[in-house]
Amino acid sequence: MTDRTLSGAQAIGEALFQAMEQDANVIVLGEDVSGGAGLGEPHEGEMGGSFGVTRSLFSAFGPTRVRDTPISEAAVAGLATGAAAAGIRPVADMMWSSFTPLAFDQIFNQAAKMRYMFGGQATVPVVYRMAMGAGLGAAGQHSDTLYSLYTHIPGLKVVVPSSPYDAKGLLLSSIEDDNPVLFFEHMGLYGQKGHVPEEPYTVAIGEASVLREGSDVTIVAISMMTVKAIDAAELLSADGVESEVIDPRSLSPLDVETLRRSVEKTGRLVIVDESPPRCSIASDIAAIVGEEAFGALQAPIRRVTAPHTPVPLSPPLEQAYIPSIERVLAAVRSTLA
Amino acid sequence: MTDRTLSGAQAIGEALFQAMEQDANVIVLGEDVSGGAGLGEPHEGEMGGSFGVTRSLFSAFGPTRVRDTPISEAAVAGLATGAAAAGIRPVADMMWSSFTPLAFDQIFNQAAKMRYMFGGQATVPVVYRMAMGAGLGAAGQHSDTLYSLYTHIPGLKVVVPSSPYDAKGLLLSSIEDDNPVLFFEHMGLYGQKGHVPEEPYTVAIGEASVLREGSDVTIVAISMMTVKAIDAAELLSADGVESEVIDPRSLSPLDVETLRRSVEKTGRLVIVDESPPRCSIASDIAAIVGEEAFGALQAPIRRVTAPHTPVPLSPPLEQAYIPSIERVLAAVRSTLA
Amino acid sequence: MSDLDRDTLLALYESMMTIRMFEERVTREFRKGDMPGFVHTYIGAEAVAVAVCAHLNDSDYISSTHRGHGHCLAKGCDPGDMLAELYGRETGLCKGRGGSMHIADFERGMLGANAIVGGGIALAAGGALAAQVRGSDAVAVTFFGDGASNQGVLHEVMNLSSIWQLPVIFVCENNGWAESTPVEYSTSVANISDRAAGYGIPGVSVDASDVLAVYDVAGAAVDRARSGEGPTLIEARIGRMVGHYLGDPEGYRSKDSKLEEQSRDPIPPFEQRLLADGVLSDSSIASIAAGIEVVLDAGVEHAKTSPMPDAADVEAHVYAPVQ
Amino acid sequence: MSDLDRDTLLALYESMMTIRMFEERVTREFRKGDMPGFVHTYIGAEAVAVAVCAHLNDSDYISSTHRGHGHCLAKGCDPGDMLAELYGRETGLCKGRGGSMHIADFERGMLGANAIVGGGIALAAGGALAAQVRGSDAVAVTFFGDGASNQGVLHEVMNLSSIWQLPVIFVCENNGWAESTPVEYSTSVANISDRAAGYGIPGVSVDASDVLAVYDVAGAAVDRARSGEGPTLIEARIGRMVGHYLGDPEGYRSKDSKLEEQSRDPIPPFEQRLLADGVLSDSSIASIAAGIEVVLDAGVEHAKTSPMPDAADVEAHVYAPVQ
Ligand SMILES: Cc1ncc(C[n+]2csc(CCOP(=O)(O)OP(=O)(O)O)c2C)c(N)n1
Ligand SMILES: Cc1ncc(C[n+]2csc(CCOP(=O)(O)OP(=O)(O)O)c2C)c(N)n1
Ligand SMILES: [Mg+2]
Ligand SMILES: [Mg+2]
Repeated sequence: MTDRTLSGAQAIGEALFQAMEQDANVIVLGEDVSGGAGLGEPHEGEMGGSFGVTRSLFSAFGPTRVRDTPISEAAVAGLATGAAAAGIRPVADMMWSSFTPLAFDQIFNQAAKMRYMFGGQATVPVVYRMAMGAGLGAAGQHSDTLYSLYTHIPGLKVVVPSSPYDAKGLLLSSIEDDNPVLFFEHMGLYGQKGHVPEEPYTVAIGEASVLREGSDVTIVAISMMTVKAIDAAELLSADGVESEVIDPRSLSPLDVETLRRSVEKTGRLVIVDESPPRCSIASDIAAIVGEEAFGALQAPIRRVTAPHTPVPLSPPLEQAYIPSIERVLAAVRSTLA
Repeated sequence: MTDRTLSGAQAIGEALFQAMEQDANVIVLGEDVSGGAGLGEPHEGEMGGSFGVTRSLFSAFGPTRVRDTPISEAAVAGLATGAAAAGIRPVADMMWSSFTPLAFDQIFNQAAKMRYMFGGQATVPVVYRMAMGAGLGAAGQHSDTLYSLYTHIPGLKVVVPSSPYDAKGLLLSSIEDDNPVLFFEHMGLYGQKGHVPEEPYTVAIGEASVLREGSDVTIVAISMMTVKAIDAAELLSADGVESEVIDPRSLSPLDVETLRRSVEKTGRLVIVDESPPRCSIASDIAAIVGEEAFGALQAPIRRVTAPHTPVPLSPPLEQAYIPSIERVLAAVRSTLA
Repeated sequence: MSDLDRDTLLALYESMMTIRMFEERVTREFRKGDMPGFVHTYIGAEAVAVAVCAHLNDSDYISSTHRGHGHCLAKGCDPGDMLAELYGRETGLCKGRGGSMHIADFERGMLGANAIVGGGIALAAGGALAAQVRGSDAVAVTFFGDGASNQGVLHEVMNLSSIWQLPVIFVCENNGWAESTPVEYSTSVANISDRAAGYGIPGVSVDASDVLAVYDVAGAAVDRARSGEGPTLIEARIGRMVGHYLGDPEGYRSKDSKLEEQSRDPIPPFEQRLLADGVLSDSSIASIAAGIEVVLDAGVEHAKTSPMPDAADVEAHVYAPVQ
Repeated sequence: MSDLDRDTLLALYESMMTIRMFEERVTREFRKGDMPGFVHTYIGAEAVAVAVCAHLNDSDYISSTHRGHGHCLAKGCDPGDMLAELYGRETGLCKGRGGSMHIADFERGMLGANAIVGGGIALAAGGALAAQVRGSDAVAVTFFGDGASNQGVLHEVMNLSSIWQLPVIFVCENNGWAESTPVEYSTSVANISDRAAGYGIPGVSVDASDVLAVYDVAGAAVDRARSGEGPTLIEARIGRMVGHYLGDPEGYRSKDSKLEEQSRDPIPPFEQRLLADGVLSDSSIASIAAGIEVVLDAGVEHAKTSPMPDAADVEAHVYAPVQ
């Protein structure tokens, strides 16, 4: 039991399956979420979305609750939003986060604002799931992270799991949540293996996870940058530098308290984030912690981010785009200099 | 001559007129930019966009170069982008920045990325003009600032003038610029009066303007928040506190040098920004200056922003939404405490 | 021609008059200067909201536009709570957060006015999707303008609603204008309803100066939707009797063309007909109007004496609480 | 049937063969594992790009899709520079920054492949707008799939192009599938070309296993556009002979249905016809293939021996310099 291992993709698929079992109001819709499902019959070889995550759903829950859609991101997000406002719990598969700009009005002007503008009467329990991130050579129009954009927007929650365990628990929380949630699944998460209990469980949105304790420097890493942060921490440990590695797990809301407390202890902060730097979550955390833990800071807060560029195709450029362990090490060392 | 005074709306209209006179490749398109222009005949009582800015253009330049459009933001932005890539210089009137989410794919995935993805072959000299900001009671779906979102996006330039003089000069620079420029016109700018030379001139994108010199604290204010910052500075001066007030004028690129130098002098920074706080330009400037001028900082950097909410209608709430002089004063005082 | 009973006819008339008088009152009050925001009145379009919503009940959904007062009233929203909303009061339908362009009443299935042109279309179809998933017989109606008909989302939602046979009715209120832009210029097809063919759904244009004609067309569409036969596109043709918004100088149209549009007022012919048929009399007309006036007086009084929201609450209502 | 001269026929044939052999070579090379990214081949669709682009010159614009190699080659892009791009090399058409899904060649009016489904539609119409503003007789073509036809932006751009009479041709490559989703499921109309009526423009469906049929239809549309008569929507029907992308397990369709689609290969019937008409002979076929093979060999060699971009240049080419 305790060593039951799933991939990130399987963990997410299991969360969807269990959420649909528990609550008949949960539906899944999106391009190719089954694949050919529209033809009506459950069938072998379902596509199950771009990464096979939703493969088991159509056969189990049928065409009313598992819906392939045309390529119409605005309609998919918009119908999901409206259906949520009308009382069901849609999980919209947006495929890649880079495609959400086509649905941006529905998410930004409608889903996010509805509750506030209507004085609290609207409840909009919709989840937009999406793959994200560089590393597959998918280049400019597929590889964006975009969680920083959504974190800017009041009314949305933004969740960025970095392990199969968290992915399952956070997705179940997201589906239960009465607010619109953007659920970001990094490429690197799908193949990652980890312990995942079989029974349904939740991981609270808004609680950071301390992946490694340390007293010399705090490294906050977003989504799969946690892997680089942990690797860097091990290398630094060999040099006698003990890093505290924190995964915020959700960016909106952000667990400021855990971050602040850690930096008050370590006096140093490095943030590792795969998005471009400007108005990013890296900047945001730096600003917040820089303000709240000002007195404790012994060195400038360093941000290790992607460059201010779209994502390039060519492998050496793509590798230069993604924050590297070397850059994390250099940043940590600069705070200790 | 030197005391020729125009409103912000007039200054912007004059820039458009002069750009169109100078370069036959400049065209203007958008909903109601003339108003009824589609009917073919120049006519009295042109609408000239939501704020009359483009009123003089249709009669002077005719229907080929001044085009009313259907309500189709994606098409308007997308055609402008494609036309720019094909060598002309469109100025697309997006009306209010809150409507640009409908065109977000065209701006984010196409215009911004085109040059990079295509290895430098594309040149995309398009300007997207838009009104923004709270204060008119236009509420949730009209009043967003959104410049922070666009600043996050590599490949775009983001310009936020705060005076008629700058508005004219920056718009002429934006139209001459070979990159996609988001040009944000705050509600409060349209009615503001100021000195504007008649002849065409440019104000360089990427150069901040020091509106007031001072040695005790630096106040960076975005767009019309400059007015609050100046007013606060005057009040503080009466108390013997001398503020340096800086208007970055463009957010992407950002004139980091001017900000850094000022904070190295004053040791204190307050940022005033009408957008919600998370992943905002306020956070971004705080992160950058916090890193670059770490040694000089004598107090935590304070951000005075809108709350993390959509824009409310009700006047007392809308007033609570917009950063107030009182909040600026409190923030400055907290840095001096 | 509809063969309607007296009560239904009277209800239609009274509902149209309520909207007209509400909007005239709002126009007057707005001019006094203490109503915040932008206001677009529904004057001239009354027949559409009234005739369509006559076929709906509280379980049915509608989504609306920036010109949403008529839809609210026809769907049963309380005029006083609406007025309080327009004045930005804590007692308003949306606690003063939304105002005229973002007014909503979820208890009546009114999913909101929408200040984004075309913004409500997908939301209503989402309501229809929820109904279909739940297996209920609720339907959804989305109202939108001729201008909105050129938004891409309409295309996407009509296609999706068609392939899923969603119980949704697309009601395009074609008043000939989008702000200052005439529909003949903006729209590449003679009848907006002709676009329905591209989605395999019925499309029909109706002269909405005739409330009973709209009633019939809407009834058929609602019946279709309720019985699982899928969407319909209705183009309701109206004259834009007033400016785009309160305060519009209307420099873009001639007095003559405005007069022509005003001549398409749906109320006088209906009133004449009901008088001729003995459903109304001069005195019942007067008493209906007087009754509405009482409601409006009380509503304005309620609105103006209600408290403003507390500035300290600016951050309330952004998120639903976690259970 | 077109009454084409020998040279034109041969050019069409050679162009189709170039695309086919290019894609087969890419398929083989991709399987070796050193080509980065996602690749979607144009196999089976050759007749469309070739027959349409035969009417275009370098001043004309096209915008393309994620499945863009055929459009590039038909528009005259150099196969070696394309291969270098696919391999992410500094010598590639886009200096290795774009790869297969974002390949472009502005010198040939090729405004880019587009990894956003529907992303190129507005861009091409923008090219047409630029041509109209300049008063040139250039035209623009946007290629997109059946899947893309349900994107809202198509609706907006068809409407706008119609009211402005832009010189743009909408070419929908209907291969029956969007990834694993069949067009019969996703699309609410029997013929995608039927949607043209909603925009007041001509719409025509053509069997694109017949290159000459496409040639005629495209010629008429290009002539219309060039002479200022505005847009046309062409639906080109093709079979999807291969998987959606290289590596697609295709679990969603049966072997039989795939075989049926493969039987709609446009090349064999054209080849047969040219053989029968004496335009081609067995030996000329062989020598054309050999000539293409030489080009591809050289191209692959060029690509694989070209340098990768320097990682230090990751930040180059984001912004055009300020003059
Ligand atoms: C997305 C968006 N674009 C533009 C506007 C500005 N705007 C408000 S109403 C309007 C005209 C709408 O025309 P129509 O849909 O015909 O409705 P009508 O006002 O005629 O009832 C416009 C352009 C907006 N609110 N939202
Ligand atoms: C906006 C967007 N949505 C989804 C995708 C994922 N995707 C890539 S190709 C494709 C199918 C496209 O189908 P179609 O337009 O018919 O072109 P085809 O592949 O059949 O040539 C999808 C859904 C994408 N790239 N962009
Ligand atoms: Mg209208
Ligand atoms: Mg296809």
